[in-house]
Amino acid sequence: MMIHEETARLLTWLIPLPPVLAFALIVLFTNRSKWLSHTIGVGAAILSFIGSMLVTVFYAFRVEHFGEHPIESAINWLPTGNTWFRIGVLIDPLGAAVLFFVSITIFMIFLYSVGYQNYGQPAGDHDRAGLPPHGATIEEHGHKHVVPSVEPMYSRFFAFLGLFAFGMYVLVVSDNLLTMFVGWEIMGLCSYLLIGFWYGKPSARNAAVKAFMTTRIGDVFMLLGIAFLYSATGTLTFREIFTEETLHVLASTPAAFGMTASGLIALLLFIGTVGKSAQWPLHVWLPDAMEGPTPVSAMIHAATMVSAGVYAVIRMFPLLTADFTGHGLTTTMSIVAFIGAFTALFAATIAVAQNDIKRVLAYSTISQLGYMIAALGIGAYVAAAFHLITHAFFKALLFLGSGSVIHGMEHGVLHTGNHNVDPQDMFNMGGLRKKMPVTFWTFLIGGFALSGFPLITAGFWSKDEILADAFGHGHWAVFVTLAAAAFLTAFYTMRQITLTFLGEPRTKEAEHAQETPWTMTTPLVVLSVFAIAYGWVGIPEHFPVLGGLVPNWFHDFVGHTLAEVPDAPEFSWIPLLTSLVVALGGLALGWLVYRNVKSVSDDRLQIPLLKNKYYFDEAYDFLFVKPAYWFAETFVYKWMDKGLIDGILHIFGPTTGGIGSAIRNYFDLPVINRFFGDGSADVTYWFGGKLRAIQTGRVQQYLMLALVTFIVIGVALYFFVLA
Amino acid sequence: MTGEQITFLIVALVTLGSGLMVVTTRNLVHAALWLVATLFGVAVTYALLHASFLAVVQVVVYIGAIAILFIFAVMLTRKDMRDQGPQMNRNWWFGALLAVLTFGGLYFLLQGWTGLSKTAAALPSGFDAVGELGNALVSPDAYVLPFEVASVLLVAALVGAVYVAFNPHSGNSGK
Amino acid sequence: MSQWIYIGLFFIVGLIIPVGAIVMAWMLGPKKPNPIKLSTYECGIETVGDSWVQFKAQYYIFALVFLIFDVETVFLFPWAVKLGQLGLFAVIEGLIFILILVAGLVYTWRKGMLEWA
Amino acid sequence: MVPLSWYLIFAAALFSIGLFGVLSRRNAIAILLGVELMLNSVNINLAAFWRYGNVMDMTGQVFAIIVFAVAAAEVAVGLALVISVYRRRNTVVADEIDMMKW
Amino acid sequence: MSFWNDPLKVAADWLMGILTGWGMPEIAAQILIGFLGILLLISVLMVLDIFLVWVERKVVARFQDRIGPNRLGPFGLIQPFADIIKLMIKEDTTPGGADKVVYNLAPMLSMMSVLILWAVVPLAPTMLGVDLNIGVLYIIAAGAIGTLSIIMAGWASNNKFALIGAFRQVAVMVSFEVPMLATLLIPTILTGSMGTGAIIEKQDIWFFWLAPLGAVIFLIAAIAELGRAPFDMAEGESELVSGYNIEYSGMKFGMFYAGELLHAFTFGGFLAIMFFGGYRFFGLELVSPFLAIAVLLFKAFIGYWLIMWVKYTLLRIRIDHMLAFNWKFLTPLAFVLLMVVALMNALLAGTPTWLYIVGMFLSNVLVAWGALEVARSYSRREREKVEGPKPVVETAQH
Repeated sequence: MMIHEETARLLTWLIPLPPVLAFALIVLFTNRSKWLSHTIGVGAAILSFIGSMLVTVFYAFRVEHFGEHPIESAINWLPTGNTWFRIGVLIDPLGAAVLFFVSITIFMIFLYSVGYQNYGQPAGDHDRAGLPPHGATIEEHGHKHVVPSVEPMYSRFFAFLGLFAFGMYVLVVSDNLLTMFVGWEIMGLCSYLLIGFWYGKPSARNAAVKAFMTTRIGDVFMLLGIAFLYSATGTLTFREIFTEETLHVLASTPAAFGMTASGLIALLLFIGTVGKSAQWPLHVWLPDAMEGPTPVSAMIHAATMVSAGVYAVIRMFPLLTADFTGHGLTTTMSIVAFIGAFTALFAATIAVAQNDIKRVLAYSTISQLGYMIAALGIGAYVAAAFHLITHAFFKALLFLGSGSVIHGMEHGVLHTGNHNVDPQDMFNMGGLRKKMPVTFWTFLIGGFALSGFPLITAGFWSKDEILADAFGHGHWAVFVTLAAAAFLTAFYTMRQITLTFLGEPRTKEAEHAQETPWTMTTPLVVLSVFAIAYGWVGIPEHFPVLGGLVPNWFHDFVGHTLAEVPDAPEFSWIPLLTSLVVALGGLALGWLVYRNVKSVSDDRLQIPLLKNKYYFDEAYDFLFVKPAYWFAETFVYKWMDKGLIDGILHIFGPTTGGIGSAIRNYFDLPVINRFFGDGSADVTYWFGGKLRAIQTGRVQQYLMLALVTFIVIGVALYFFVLA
Repeated sequence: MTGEQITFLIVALVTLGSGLMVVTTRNLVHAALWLVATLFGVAVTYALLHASFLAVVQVVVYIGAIAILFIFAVMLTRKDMRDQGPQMNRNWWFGALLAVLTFGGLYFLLQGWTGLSKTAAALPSGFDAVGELGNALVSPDAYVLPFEVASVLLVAALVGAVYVAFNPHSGNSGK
Repeated sequence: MSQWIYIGLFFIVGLIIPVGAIVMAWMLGPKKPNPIKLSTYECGIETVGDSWVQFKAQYYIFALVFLIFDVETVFLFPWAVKLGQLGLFAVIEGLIFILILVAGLVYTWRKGMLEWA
Repeated sequence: MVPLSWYLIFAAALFSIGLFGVLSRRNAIAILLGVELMLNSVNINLAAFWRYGNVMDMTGQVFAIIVFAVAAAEVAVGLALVISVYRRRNTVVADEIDMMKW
Repeated sequence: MSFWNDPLKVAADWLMGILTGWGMPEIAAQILIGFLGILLLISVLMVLDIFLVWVERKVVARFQDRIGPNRLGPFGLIQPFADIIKLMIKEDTTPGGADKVVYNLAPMLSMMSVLILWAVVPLAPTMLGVDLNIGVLYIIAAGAIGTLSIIMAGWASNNKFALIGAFRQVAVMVSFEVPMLATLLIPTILTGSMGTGAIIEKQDIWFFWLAPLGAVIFLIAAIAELGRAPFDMAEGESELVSGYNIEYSGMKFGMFYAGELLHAFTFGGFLAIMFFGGYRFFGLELVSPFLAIAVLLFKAFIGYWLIMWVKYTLLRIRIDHMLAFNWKFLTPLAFVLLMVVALMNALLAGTPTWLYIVGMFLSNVLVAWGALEVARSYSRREREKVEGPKPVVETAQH
């Protein structure tokens, strides 16, 4: 069966709509009814899912030459002078592949949330909106016991998820940078809302602000990039930018820092990705984002949203490589490759020393995203897209699995009543494979896929392709770094599995852990199928034995997004062996080291440097946060007593007086003493005193300041630029 | 000087005069009424520009609704804000300076612009401005999105304003 | 333009006639003011306090809702004028527009803001 | 015929008057009155450019109407805020409304 | 072209000849003629207004089983002139503490807001003051000035009752303006123009048959807009003495009073124009403009009669009920009706005329019936909340 082209086009427009309608409906009308809210939410997710499946599986994957004839449709949106700014939808092979996994994972998140937020359980004894549920006491057969309680803001959660899904779909289906950026920002907002979902917890609040502010840095640059691109080409539509002439013009226009215009634009856009995909040095927000409702928001932040960052770079790949001649990476590409490879290794080393089951996964995500970025940096377009998708599947699986583990552990915590036991600390677990068999097996599959367990898991094929690409094109540094990262990945994954599931329970809580309901396990099973099977669509053609059994469909399909299909890297034994060795070696080493570990003190990898994430938070605190506070308090604080304008007046007054007294003192006191001694100190002090507070809290003075600035800049521009 | 020019000058002067009264008069209700006069002057300006629809809408929206809203708001927040005490803040002279500078700047910019001497072409006969406006508002090739978004904006304003002004948790509600 | 001249004349004449009547009455009537006559009329009871009573915020809410709907109709009139020629699509656009605003009204209603009390 | 420049200068003057009101009045409601003047001056410009440009192109009028909507929204929310602040703090003097200070 | 076919044009041409003959520029002459014409129209209106005072008094007397004015002249016809004289020679007072300028301006604006309405009233096919293509909105704009005048009067009087009365009146007026705007959109949709002249031209079938519910809503909203009973809470005698005009006396009060009467009559006229074909009456209007005017005035008088009938029949409604009725019933209903009319109009376009009429009429009736059902079940629930459920079984046993 195949649907008609027109239908596909219409469906593409409709895909993002159900979640946003669900958001509106829940917020406006069904806030009170939990059942209605999740029915609407999940129903919307199903609708979008069906739409996406129709568009991808029943159209995009079956059409001949889909790369040349993608699903395109656009309408006029904003008048800009004489022309129109058009917005529209575009599903090309890349978009189809991404839409495929996005719709599946989003559907799974919705389903999983029903169970995770304890639908059907009684309301908690002391639960308050803004705090995680603490459990409810119920009486059954005459004796009381504690069971998990339902989330107090259940409906709100589904509303946010709906908005989030809308943002993601908009990002995927949009045909131009601006609407993509809109979706991007909607997701930024939702991630803020979801991380801070339990706003009663200070840590969650701080994490939300941190995530928002950090990604904002990237987004500002991204917006600059978009503006630059628009001013350079006059369009933001992908298919118009990626024509040969436009790219050629961009590639031959020199811009700043020895880069071409295309390079600079790509770099600016890439900085947005650095923020969104949590790449070094803007990676700090992602681990903290684990403060959100455990697995679901973690999954959003780790499997779907951060993928958007990588997706953006993949989208912009033609721009990134516009001035790439085939030998010798351009400046931008080297930067991308360096940041990616560095992040991959760097995050992997941190992950090794984390005890929180979610934080390990968070760093692992950063590391894997670094993989993809590095792959893009060396021009491995298809490999990056492939890894993006396989990673999304298995990382979603792992996060949901970890959520399931935590949920099971919370069960144990409620049972024993000892709330000092952290249900997320892996050292409190152990032996869970018997308590939670489904979770165990699916987690194992996910973990093996992450480690790149040879042949059967999806992760192996995608990782291998990146390594092969890096090797094949002679990017040795990248190759070695990524191989080392892969080794560490396998190691910490096995560490995690061993600590969590194998061995014997280390605490009473772990003994009383319980398997989670079907709404939570079903997504795990579904995703684990993809975590294995999705690898088979991308087996390289010349792979020994297996190669050619199944055609390398993925490479063929996604490759056609670009004007010229990139060549698959030639087969070579060295990267294959490397990936075999690192994956199996890492797994084995992890198991050997941790099978006997009984407590934290036995773990020799608790190195303070790694434990504290290379002190990045502290460094940022020292470098940025403290100065900002200092600036605010010292620079900005008391000046405002008097008001800004009064402040200026007060500068004039004392200045006049100061000049007078300075002249007097100039004759009275030794020049040297006055000038070099007290003078410098006094000037600083006086200046500081006067500039203490620019912030009055009074709108009018702000406006005046803004106007003064505006006038000054306007006059300056007029005379120096126009005239 | 033609009759239209004389009319324009009179209207402009009256409008600007009432505008000045809006920003200087001490009594806030008077200020609101002067605002009505100013806005009426602007409506007449629209009429001079042959923008009939805008002229009437100006009266309907501004005089019929916004001015009323202002007067209501003044009444509601009346208790401490009698006519005593200065009506200008301490930096009013700076504000005046900035306003004059802004006007000077705009004037200066206008001076250097060549499109000024342009005169308006006569309206085509049978030209139906309202109909054209309707076309522009609902045609997919024109402003249908702003049109729909405007309703969203209005609803947002309604919800926001109702919530802010009448949040039962915020202090005493009304009388 | 010419239309507006006549509208302007209507305004002028419409103002002249009442002004004339009032001025005439002012000229014809006696003028013997005294403090009692000029005092505020409250059914003969001494006035307590001044005329500034604290008003209910409700007045503001009604004016607010009115303002929003007023502006809405401003958008709807051009739509209504062209409706006959534009076909079903334009009708549906307008219906969406109205429905969104009615949703606002429903919100206000549900929040209990339309109660006088 | 009135030249275009008259309208533009008229609008600029009205804008500056409104600006003065916004910057100088103490009463928050009076500030909003000033904002209204500024918005109106913008609308005069839009209408004038519509008239003196291509009359068939309704962009100027459409934008003017949207400015009406924006002005309505601004007044509604602005005054609601003023009333809300007045209820909590018993003041409508802009200088005294400085809760947002650092 | 004879005087009887197009009197205005004949008169204007005649005057034009004279004035230009005196050496007056043509444009100035035109404006002067316009001025004179408007002055004539408004003077006639003022006389009509005086006559309306008599009508009102006579009618209310009949409703209350009295005779009404009967001493001065035949049927007391001279009585209103005596009233005028009384108002003229009353002392003109301005209460102390009042805001003099605003206080005196308010009644003038009130009267003006009514008079300028007649600029867009088409009296006859050839006699339309100003054929504005935005006539419908112009009516609303004039109403806005009236609203403003009331708030000015209430505020400037420096009287608590006046201020409260004005506030209530304005709240009611602005509230009911929403359904009124919505129903005014209906003739606009049906005509495809906002011009009052075009609306009448289009009414080969009275719009009443196409949107009967619209006409009813318009009438209700108009009554409330006028502040007449049963929506006259603002001037509830027992609480607010007389509402916003409590401090007014003499001619200034007369302005408010006469303004209200003329306003009511004008809205009767607009009801006729919007829904009952204006000056049209089976081709009678084409015979002579004077007949057309007579038809219009007759229809306006019927509208005015309806308004009076409602006023003197129904009890005053409490202000909270009034506003609740508007916001929770009339406004949603008006918008639903608007949507239904817009939709039906589009769907039935191109069908035979009889089907179109029947479809429109039935859809209106359906909406009205649905609304009444909703209102009924709601009021039943309210009643049960107060009285408890009805003892159905007991009544059956009797």
